[in-house]
Amino acid sequence: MSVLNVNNIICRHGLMTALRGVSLEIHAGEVLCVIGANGAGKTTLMRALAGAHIPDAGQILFQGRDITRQNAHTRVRGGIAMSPEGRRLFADMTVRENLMIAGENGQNGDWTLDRVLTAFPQLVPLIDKQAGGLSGGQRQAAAIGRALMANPDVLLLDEVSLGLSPAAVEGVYASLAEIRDTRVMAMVIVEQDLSRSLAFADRILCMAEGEIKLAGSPADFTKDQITDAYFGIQNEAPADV
Amino acid sequence: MNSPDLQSHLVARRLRKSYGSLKALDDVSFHVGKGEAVGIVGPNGAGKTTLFGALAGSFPVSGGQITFAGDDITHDPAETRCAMGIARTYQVPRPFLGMTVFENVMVAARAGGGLSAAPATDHAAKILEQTGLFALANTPAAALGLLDRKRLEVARALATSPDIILLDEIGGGLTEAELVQLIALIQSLKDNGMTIVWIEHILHALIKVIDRLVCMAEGRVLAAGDPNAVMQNADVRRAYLGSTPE
Amino acid sequence: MFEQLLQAILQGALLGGYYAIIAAGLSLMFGVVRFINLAHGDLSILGALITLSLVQILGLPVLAAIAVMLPLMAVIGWLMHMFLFERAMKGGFLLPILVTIGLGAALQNGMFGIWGSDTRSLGASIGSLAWSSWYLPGGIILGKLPVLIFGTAVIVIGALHLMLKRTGLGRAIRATASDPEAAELCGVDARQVHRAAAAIAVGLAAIAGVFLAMRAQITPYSGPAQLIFAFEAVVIGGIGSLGGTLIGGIILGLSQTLGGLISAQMSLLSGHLVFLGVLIWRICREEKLAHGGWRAGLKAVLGLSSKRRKLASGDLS
Amino acid sequence: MTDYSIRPIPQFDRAIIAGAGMAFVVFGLLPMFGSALVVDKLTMLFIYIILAVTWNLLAGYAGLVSVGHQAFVGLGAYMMLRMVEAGVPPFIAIVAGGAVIALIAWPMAAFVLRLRAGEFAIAMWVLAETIRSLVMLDPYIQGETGRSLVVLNAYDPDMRRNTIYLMALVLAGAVIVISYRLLHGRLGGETQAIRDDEEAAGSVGVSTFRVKRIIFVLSAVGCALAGTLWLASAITFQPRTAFGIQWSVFMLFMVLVGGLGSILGPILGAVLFMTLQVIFGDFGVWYLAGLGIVAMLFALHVPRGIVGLLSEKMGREPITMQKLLNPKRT
Repeated sequence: MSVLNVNNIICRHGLMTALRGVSLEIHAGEVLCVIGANGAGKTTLMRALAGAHIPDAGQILFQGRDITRQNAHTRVRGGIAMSPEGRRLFADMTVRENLMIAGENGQNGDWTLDRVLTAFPQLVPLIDKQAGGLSGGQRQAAAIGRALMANPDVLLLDEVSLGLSPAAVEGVYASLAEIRDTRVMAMVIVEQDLSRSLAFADRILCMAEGEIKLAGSPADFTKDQITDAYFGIQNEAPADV
Repeated sequence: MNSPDLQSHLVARRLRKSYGSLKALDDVSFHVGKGEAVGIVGPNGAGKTTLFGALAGSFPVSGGQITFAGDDITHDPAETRCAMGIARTYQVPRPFLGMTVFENVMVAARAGGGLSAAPATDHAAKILEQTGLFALANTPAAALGLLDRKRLEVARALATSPDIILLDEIGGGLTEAELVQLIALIQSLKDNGMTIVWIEHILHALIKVIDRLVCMAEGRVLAAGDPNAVMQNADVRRAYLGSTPE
Repeated sequence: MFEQLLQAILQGALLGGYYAIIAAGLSLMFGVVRFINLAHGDLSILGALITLSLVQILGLPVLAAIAVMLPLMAVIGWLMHMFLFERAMKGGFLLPILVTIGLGAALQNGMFGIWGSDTRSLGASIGSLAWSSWYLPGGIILGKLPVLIFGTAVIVIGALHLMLKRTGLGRAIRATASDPEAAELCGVDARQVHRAAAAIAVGLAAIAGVFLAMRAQITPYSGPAQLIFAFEAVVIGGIGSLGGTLIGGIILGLSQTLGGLISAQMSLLSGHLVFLGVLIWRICREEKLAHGGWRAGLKAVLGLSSKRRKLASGDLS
Repeated sequence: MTDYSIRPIPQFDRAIIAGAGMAFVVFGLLPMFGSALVVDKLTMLFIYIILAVTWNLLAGYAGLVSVGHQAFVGLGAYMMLRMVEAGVPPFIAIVAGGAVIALIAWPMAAFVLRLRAGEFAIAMWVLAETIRSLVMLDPYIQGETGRSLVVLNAYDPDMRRNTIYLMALVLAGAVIVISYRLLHGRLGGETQAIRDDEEAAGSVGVSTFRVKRIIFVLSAVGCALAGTLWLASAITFQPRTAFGIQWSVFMLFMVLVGGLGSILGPILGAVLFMTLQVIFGDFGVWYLAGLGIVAMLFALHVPRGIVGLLSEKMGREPITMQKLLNPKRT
């Protein structure tokens, strides 16, 4: 059953078109990884799903209802939560407060402060520290935890491993794997680490220049197909890189 | 082509810039020789645009030193650096929206180029011609499309008669034909002796013009040198693609 | 002499409580909504005049009048934000200033039209509180009203602080202040939070207005002066912290009463001078950081930069 | 290479400029047949024009909204008073009292121009209050009471009225012409560049602080001249009126309603303001409250004012500073 349907959305940033007619379907409980080079439109797609960027055309259906023009906070209350690019924690508030805000304003469910701390044990000693002072990995854990606190049906995670040390990436993905394996919420993950995406996702989506170039199960593609789609090279002479 | 005989023109030593606890620039050293063309690549949030801001004087740095043609310019404001010959473009174009294209370029020619009215008009007209904006000279900048705004960024920077031009992602969003024109323009600037530093995601465009490539990630320089060698560098591939797929 | 000084210090500190209340509203709007409301002082006077009318015309007890007036003013704040400020904020930084100064002019003259030019005071309606004092050893006289006002200020600011720290609304307000979009992504309706902040800010202004009317005479044109005091307290104390606002208010109160020891005219002036001093110091410090040293910074402030410009030699042909 | 030239001033604009020139001459001859009342009202109109044009220079072109420029109105008047007391002939003091304000505004700019938008606006207001308090410390001013320019009573009333009228006319004309010329030159482009995007302006070589300072000082002098002229026609100097916030409200009203950031706007705004004052002035405070509401409505709904509406009708703005390039294919 598909929980989220995106039909041919177009998003512009002022004069620049960031998404040129993107359609996709997300099934309940599945993990979808979005990959692609800088400027491919991944973040805009995530923001459009979360309601932070209202599309200029097209339609978004959530559990069959049209939410295209719904604003972000209403979507959070309806069951779509995002950990945005750059984490965007509230720097002068404590980790606990960061988590509580989403808990107070999101859906009710079994993701509570305790459960988030069980899933991300690295946050336990930091719970009353200011979010501004955390390291990259801690921030990411807090940001994902914050999104989980809203008890979403669809969890959107932008740039999961960007800027993290390998150890921190391992930690975050270990926690995410547990959530994935419960198969309760759908996850859409923007991930720069290609092999990580291929290993973690049920499906991958490769974007370039505001369009989906490749979509399907990781097993369906060769490494070259993915790398080419990644750099937006289509049947051109191979790049020098 | 990090040839030692090239006189280093613009040099940044151990630049640091923090926003709160975020280190946008973490000990970045960078140099470009006179007449050289250097490309900068790196993932989002690598600090490329911050480096440009620091070099052009858009904000004070938290530490480090910048010299231009031997002068310490670390604490000079943007306008002084512009008058000395450093011009920049913005990644998201920032035209003066209340003015026409011609007026935008005129301001740069007069203020940054130090020209008086008549020569500035000639200079501005020439640059409008060169950047393909002449037909739009009297159009209000607010009415321009993205592509023309990017052209205007370049035109305005050129109007200040710079020694060195810092180009920030001017190729993004262009069609292949437009990209070819852009590459030709930048190549001609280089042929005329202008020093070029170019941030660009479109690698195949970049590689046609540059002598040297710098790759940044997380506010640091990962690798610098021959473009092909840099792109083969394991750190660089990891920063771009994560670990490469097996 | 020493007694007089001590007396002035006490009075100044107590006066600071009043400034802190009106400044807290301005600071809240500035910190959360990033909006400077130039009609803040006039709204404070409006609150006072409404209370006055409720007491003197309808014969309500003062506390009851305040209880009626406060929700009314909060609703006015909410509606003003909804219909005026939200629109103004979309138009860049010019429009809020233009709109709120226009609003201020409309309020001042409108209040004059309704209530007339007479100076008014609540002093007569609060019985002995207006003039009775405690006599402390050492000849120190402590007015009961200033103590009450200061106490209320501490309670109001403390309550506001607790609200911001401990309640869901408070967390939503702080989150919105720090990053409105991230707050939206956590399910917070940033627009409603802004409206709530405006309502609280106007409520605070109104409380301050009532206190002003209790301890002094007011006219429909008293608002601008209150705005200036509030702004001074906010800048002296540092924007964005309630504790700072209280301290800023106290410093302003102290400078005014201490200045008042010299002459009546020096009272307001010394407050302004302390404010300007803080501002100049802040600017110089910023320039020092930007230019790498006090000397270079000061030169930059004064426009004496000694660097000679070279004209670019590169030309393209 | 395409040949080009700078496009000449359009016919319609030339007609307006010629009309303004003729109006100037007619106004110059008016004292010979106009009644004392008309002369007084027009003197006030010219003062308002000076205020509106200078405030527009600051807010409309440089993007600096000050609600404290009454500081300079009051200071101009005060300077004139002091100069006359020191023996300077009053009609000379009208100009000198205004000009000398540049010496105060120049160092002041060093600090206030470093403040951000809203802070600049209120800090200017605090400065105005501070300066008023300082002026009131001068024993000659006698605190709130103020002082009158009694020397002027020595002159024949008609001669006095007409001289002040002509000076106001000439100064208003000068303020208009100077700001027009200035904005047409290099400074105009630089000022607008700063208003549109200060950082980008710096990056193309505009000395942002220097330009803002020049505009700030000019606007201060303009307001000070309005202050001296106002004192000369009103005779009495009261600190509370001379440094009153109402000057800012008036300037704001005229510029907003006429058209912020246009050449004609403030002049049209001043004429409209004067007209409203003559018609509705008797309604007192309700009239003033109405001004505030109208200013608010214009700011929200007609941000480009009457000139904006005119431009929409005509398809272009009358009397712009726009420089247009005229391509002639060869």
